[in-house]
Amino acid sequence: MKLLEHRAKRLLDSYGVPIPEGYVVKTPEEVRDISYSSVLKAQVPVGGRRKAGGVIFVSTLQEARTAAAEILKLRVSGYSPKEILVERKLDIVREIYLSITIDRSGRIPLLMASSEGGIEIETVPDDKIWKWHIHPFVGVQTYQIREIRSFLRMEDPGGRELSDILKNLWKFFWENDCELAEINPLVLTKDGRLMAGDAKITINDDSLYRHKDLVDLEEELTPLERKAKESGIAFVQLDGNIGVIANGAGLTMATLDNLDLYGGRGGVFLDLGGTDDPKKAERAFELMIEASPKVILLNIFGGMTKCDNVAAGVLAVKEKLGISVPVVARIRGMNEQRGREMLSGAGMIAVKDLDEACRRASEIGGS
Amino acid sequence: MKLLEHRAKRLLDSYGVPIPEGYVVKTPEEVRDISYSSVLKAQVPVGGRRKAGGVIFVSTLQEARTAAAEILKLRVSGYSPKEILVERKLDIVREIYLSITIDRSGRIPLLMASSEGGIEIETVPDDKIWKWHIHPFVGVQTYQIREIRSFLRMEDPGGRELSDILKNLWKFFWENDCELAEINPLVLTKDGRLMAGDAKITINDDSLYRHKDLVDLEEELTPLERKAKESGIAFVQLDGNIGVIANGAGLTMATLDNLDLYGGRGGVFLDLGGTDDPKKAERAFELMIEASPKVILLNIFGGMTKCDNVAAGVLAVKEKLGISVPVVARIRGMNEQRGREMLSGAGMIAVKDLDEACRRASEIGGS
Amino acid sequence: MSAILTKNTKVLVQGITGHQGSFNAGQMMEFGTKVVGGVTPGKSGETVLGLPVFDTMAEAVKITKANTSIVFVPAPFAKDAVLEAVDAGIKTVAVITERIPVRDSIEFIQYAKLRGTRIVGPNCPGLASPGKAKVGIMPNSIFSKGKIGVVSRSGTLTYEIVNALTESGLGQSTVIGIGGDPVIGTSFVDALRLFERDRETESIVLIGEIGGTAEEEAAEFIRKRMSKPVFAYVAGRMAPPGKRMGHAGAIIARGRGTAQSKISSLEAAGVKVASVPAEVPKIVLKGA
Amino acid sequence: MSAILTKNTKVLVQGITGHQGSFNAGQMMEFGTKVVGGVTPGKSGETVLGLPVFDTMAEAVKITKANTSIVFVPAPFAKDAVLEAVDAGIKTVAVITERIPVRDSIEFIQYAKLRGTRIVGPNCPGLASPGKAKVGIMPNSIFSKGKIGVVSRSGTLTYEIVNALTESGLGQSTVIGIGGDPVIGTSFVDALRLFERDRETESIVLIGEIGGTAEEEAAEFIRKRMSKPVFAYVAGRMAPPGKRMGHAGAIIARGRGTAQSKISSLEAAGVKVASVPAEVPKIVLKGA
Repeated sequence: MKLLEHRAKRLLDSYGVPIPEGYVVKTPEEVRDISYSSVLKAQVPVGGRRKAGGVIFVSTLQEARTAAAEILKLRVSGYSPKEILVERKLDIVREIYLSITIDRSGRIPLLMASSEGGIEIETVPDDKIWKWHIHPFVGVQTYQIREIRSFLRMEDPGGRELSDILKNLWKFFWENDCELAEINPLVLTKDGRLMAGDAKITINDDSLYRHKDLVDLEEELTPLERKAKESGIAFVQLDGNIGVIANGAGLTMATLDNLDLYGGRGGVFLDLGGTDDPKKAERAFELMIEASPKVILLNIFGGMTKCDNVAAGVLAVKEKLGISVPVVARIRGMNEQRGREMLSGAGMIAVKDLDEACRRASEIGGS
Repeated sequence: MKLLEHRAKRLLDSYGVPIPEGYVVKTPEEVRDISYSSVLKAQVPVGGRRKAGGVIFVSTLQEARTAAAEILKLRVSGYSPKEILVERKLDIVREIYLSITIDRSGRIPLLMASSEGGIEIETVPDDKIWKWHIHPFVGVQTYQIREIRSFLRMEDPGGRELSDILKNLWKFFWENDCELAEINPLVLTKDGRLMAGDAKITINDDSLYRHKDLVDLEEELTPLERKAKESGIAFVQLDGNIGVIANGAGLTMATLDNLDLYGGRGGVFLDLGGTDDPKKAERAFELMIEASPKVILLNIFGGMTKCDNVAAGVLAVKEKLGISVPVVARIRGMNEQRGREMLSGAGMIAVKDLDEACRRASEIGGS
Repeated sequence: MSAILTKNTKVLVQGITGHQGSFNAGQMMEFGTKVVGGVTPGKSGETVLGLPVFDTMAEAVKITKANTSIVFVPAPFAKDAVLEAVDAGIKTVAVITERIPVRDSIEFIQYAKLRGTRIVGPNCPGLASPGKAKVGIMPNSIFSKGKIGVVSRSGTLTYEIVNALTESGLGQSTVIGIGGDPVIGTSFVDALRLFERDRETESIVLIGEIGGTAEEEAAEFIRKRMSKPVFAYVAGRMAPPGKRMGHAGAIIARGRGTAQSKISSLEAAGVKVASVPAEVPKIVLKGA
Repeated sequence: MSAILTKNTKVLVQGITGHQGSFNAGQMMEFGTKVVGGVTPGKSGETVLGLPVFDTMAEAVKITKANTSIVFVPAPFAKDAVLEAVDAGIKTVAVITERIPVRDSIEFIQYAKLRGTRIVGPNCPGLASPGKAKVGIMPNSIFSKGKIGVVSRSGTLTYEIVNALTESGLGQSTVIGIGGDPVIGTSFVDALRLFERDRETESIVLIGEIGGTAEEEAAEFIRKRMSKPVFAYVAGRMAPPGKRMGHAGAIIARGRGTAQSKISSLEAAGVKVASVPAEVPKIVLKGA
C-alpha cells in the first residue's frame, strides 16, 4: 500500500525525520496562512504529478487558492487529487537521495544513498549510488553511517542530523513493514538543516493486518475491481476481449501467453490465487459475467478440489445469472472427466489441454 | 554489578513487571504508614539475608520501627545493610521461579522457569526446571511462552500476565546488558495477580559505561581495594603471607598453584591484567608495599614492554617508598637479562624460572 | 534428490488439524511420504488420519524423530511456527502459507540460515521426489519418477508443466516450488546448485515468471556453474507492464524483470526457452 | 594449522594507528605475517610501518584482498569494527580488545556465524602458526615450529606454557588463545575439532582455568571425538572460591567449574593434567 506524501511525512516526522512545515487542504478555501513562499502539492499515490501540473509555487493567498482549485481539477496517471499539501518552500542548498527497500536477491533490506537527489533515481548512474545491505538482526551500523557521510561528503552542518535520519529511517522502515521508504530529495537548507522534501512509502500489503492505523487510504477502484478485491480475487483489466479465469498468477500469465500463440487477447482476467476452491471459482464467474467479455476462458488446475465440484459451481452460476457468451473450460485434477462432461452437457466447450483451450478461445475471440 | 533488591524491582516495574507496593527507608523513623501487614527486608547485594535475620514480618508501626533498627545493626555476609525495603506482605497462592542468564556454552541467553519458586534454584532437580535459549536476534517467541505456560500449568488467572512478564523481562535483560535477571519468587497472589516477590539483577560490568544511570551503588571496599580498583588492578585478599603481583588472571592463578607446590601461600595478590605496562607494575608495587606481606613475588611475562623498563619502575618505587620485605622477581620478555641484573643489583632475588621463583618465595614465606 | 528429500524424510505437519493440513497430510501419505505426526497447540492427544497430534514441535521431534516439517498455519502465526521448527532441530521446512508479511519471512529465513535449516517458500507448493516423498500440496497425479529436476516460482503453473512432462513420458527426480514471494528461503540458484550436485538429476526445467531478477541471476549461475542442460519457461510475456498479476512477485517495473529480459538472459546462458507450457516437454525431448 | 592460518593469510589491523595496533603490526610482520594494511576511520592516506591506512574495511579489503583481521579498537567501538570486518568479507577476525560488553560479543559472534566468519576472542591474545603467520599479541620469542597444537583461555599463562614447551624442544603447529570472556567466538571444542582435523598437529595442549564449564565440555568432546593425545593444565587450584580473579571467566560458583571438577573430567577423558605450568612439557615428553 502506497502512502500519500503527507501521510508518509507525518509518519517520518513521528520517527524523528524532520519535515517542512505544512498542512493539508481538501478545498481552496481551506488554504489559510501564506506568510511565506509556499508550494502546493497534489496528493496522489503515483509519480508524475509535477509534469501533470500538480506542484505549484505560490507567494500570496490569492495565488494559493487559485492553484489549489487548479490542482483539484487535475487527473494524474488516472488519479484525481482529493487533497493538497501546502508546504513552506525550502531554501535548498543540496538535494540528497535516500531510500531503504527490500533486496530480493540479498533477501534483506538495502539502503541506497546518492548526492544526486531530487531527480528520478533510475536516471542516476550506479557509481553515484551508495548501496549497503542492512541486516535486520543488527540494524544500521555506525560504520555504515560513517561511510554514507563520507560518500555524500556530508560533514557538519548536517552530518550529525544525517546520522540520526539514517537510524530513524531504518527504525521506521522495519517497524512499519515497509517495502520502500524513500526520501527524495532530502534537502539541506540554507540554515543547515536536513528535511524530507518528498517521501514515498510503500507498506507491505500482507502486513496491513497489524497496521490498522495506517489503513485508511481509499483506493480508487471501479465497482468490479472492488468486488474482486473483496472476494480475494486478483483483477486485471487488459485490452483484449477474452475473459480469463485461472488459479495462480503463473498459470494465469501462461494462459495469456498461450492465447497470444493463436492471436487471442486477454481482456478482463481474474486470478483466484493458488486455490481451486469451487466457491471462489463461482464468484469469479459471477464477476466475469458482469465484465461481459466476448468469450470466457476458465483454466483451473486442481489440487484440493474435485473437478466435478468446480463444474457444479459453474453450472449453478449459469442457472442463477445465465451466461450469454461462449465458455471454454479447461479443468484438470481429480474427477476431471466427469467435470468436463458436466460442462459440455451444459453447452460449454470443455477440453483437457490448455493449448487447445487457448486455441478455441482465440478463435471465438478473434472472430 | 549486582543491584540491590529495591533498585532491581524499580527497574523491573519500569519495564512492566509488577512489583509489590513498598518504599525504602534508611532509618527506623522513616518507616511511616503500616496500614497493612508488611515485610522489612535488608538491602544487601548478597544472598543469605533471611538466615541472618534480615527479613522481618510486622503488623504495627511499633513492630516495624523495632525491626528496622535490628536490621540496620546486622551484618550479612560482610555487608551492613544501609537501606531497608518496606513492602506490603503478599497473599501467596503459588511461587514460581523465573530467570534469564547468559549461557556460556550456548553463547546466547537462557531462560529458566520452574514451579518450585521461592527456594534456591540450585536445590531444584533439573526435570523441574524448564530451559530455553533465547536468541537475541529474534527474542522470546510466542511458542516459547506457550510452552512455559503449559509447563507451569499457568492458565488464567495469571497466564496472560505471565506472557507479558516474560516478554518484558527479556526486553529488560537485553536492553540493560544483564548477566542475570532473576525473579524468585514470582508470586501468584490470592487476587490472581503476578508479582516479583524478590529480584536479583546483575549488570555486566563491562557495559556500565553505557548505563551511567544504573551506577550509583556504593561498593564496600577497603582503602587498598579501592586504590587497586581505581588503578585497574584486580585485588584479592587471601590468607597467606606472600604478596603476589602478576599480569593476567591465568598466570596469577598458576603462580598460586605453583607456590602451593612448595608450601607457599598467597596473601594479597594483584593482577595487572593482560598488560605489562611498567606504570601499572609500579603502581601495583606501591599498593603491595601498603599491604605489607612477608615477601613479594613479582611475576611478569612481557609482551609489549622491555623488561629493563619494568625493572627500572620497580627500582623507582624502592627509591621512593623503600621496600622492607624481600622481593623475588621473575621477569620474562624482551631484555629480560638486563632487567634481572638491575633487580639483583638492588638486592632483589631475580630469577628466570617461575618454578624457581615460587620455590624461593615459599621458602621465605614459610620460614 | 538426496540433498533434500530422501526415503528417510520424516515429516511433521504444522497446522495438521486445519482443513488444508489434514487434507494434504493424507495426500502426502498416499504419495508414500513418511508423515509421522502433526502439531497444533492445544490439540495434543488428538489424532488426524491416525497420526499423533502434539502441542509443540519440541515434543513432536523428540518422539517422532522428524527431520522435516510443512507449515500450513495462518500467516499471522507462521513466523512463530517456523522458528519453533528451527529451534526443534528440523532440517527442512516447507512453508506453504501465503500472505506472510515479508518482514516475518526475512526474519525466519535469516534465523534458519543461522541455525542451518533449509526453508522452502513461503507461499509455495512445496517439493516432491517421486518414489521418495512429497512435502507440499502439489497434486499426486501429476508426478512420475525420472531424471528431470524441476524448479519453479509458480504454484499451479508448476502442476501444469510437471503434468505435461509426465504425459510426455518425462519423469522427475525432484520438483521444487520455491514460491512467488519477494523474499524466499530457497532461490533458483540454490535449487540449481542442488540439482547440479544431485546424481539422480540429469537435466533441469526452470519455470520463471516476470518480476524481480531471479531468472537473470539463475541465468548467470547457469552460465558459470552448471554442466547439466537447463530448459525454461518464463510466464508473463503478455502481461501488462506495471500491473500486479496476482502476487507481489509479478510486477514489472522500469524495464527490468520483463519476460524478454529473462528469456534473453537464459538463452544467452545456453538455456532453451519454451514459449508456452505445452512446448516444455517438446524442447526437453529435443534437447535430450 | 591450515584450517585457520596459512601462508596466504593476509591481515588487516583494525585500529592500526593506536599504540597497541602499531606495535603489534610490527611484531606480526617480524613473525613473518603478511600484514597488508590497517584501518582507522579518518586516517586514510596515512601509513604505519609502511603499511597503507584505510578509512573503511570495505575499501581496505577491496584493495589489499585481505582475508583476516585483528581488532585493537577500544571496547565501545569494537562491535562496530567486527561487524564491519564481517560485512567486508573477512574470514577470520581475532578480537584482542578486552572489556567488551558481553551483549556486544553475543551480537557480533552470532552475526559472524550467520555470515560464515570465524571469530577468535574477544579478550584474547590471538593465534599464531610458527612459520606461517601470527594474528595476535603473543610475544614472538616464545614460539618454535613443531607439531603441538595449543589452545588456551588465558593470555600471559599461554606465553608461560608455550615458552616452556619451546625451551623443552616442543614446537607448536598452532597456538590459539581463545580468550577469557564468558562468551567467545571459538571455544575449546571448536579448537579441538580443528586440531583433530589438522595434519600438522600431532598432539594438543589445553590450558584451562577455573570458572564456567568449558573444560568439562572439552573433556566430553575429547572422550568422544579426539584420536590425538591431549595434555592439559588447569589454573586456579589454589584460587579462593567465589572471588573474581581478574576477569569474568574466573568465578567459582556452586561447586561447578572448580579446578578439581575440570581436572577430574579431563583425566576421565584420558587427558594427562599437569599440576604447575613447568610440568606441561614433562608430561608431553613422557606421553609422546
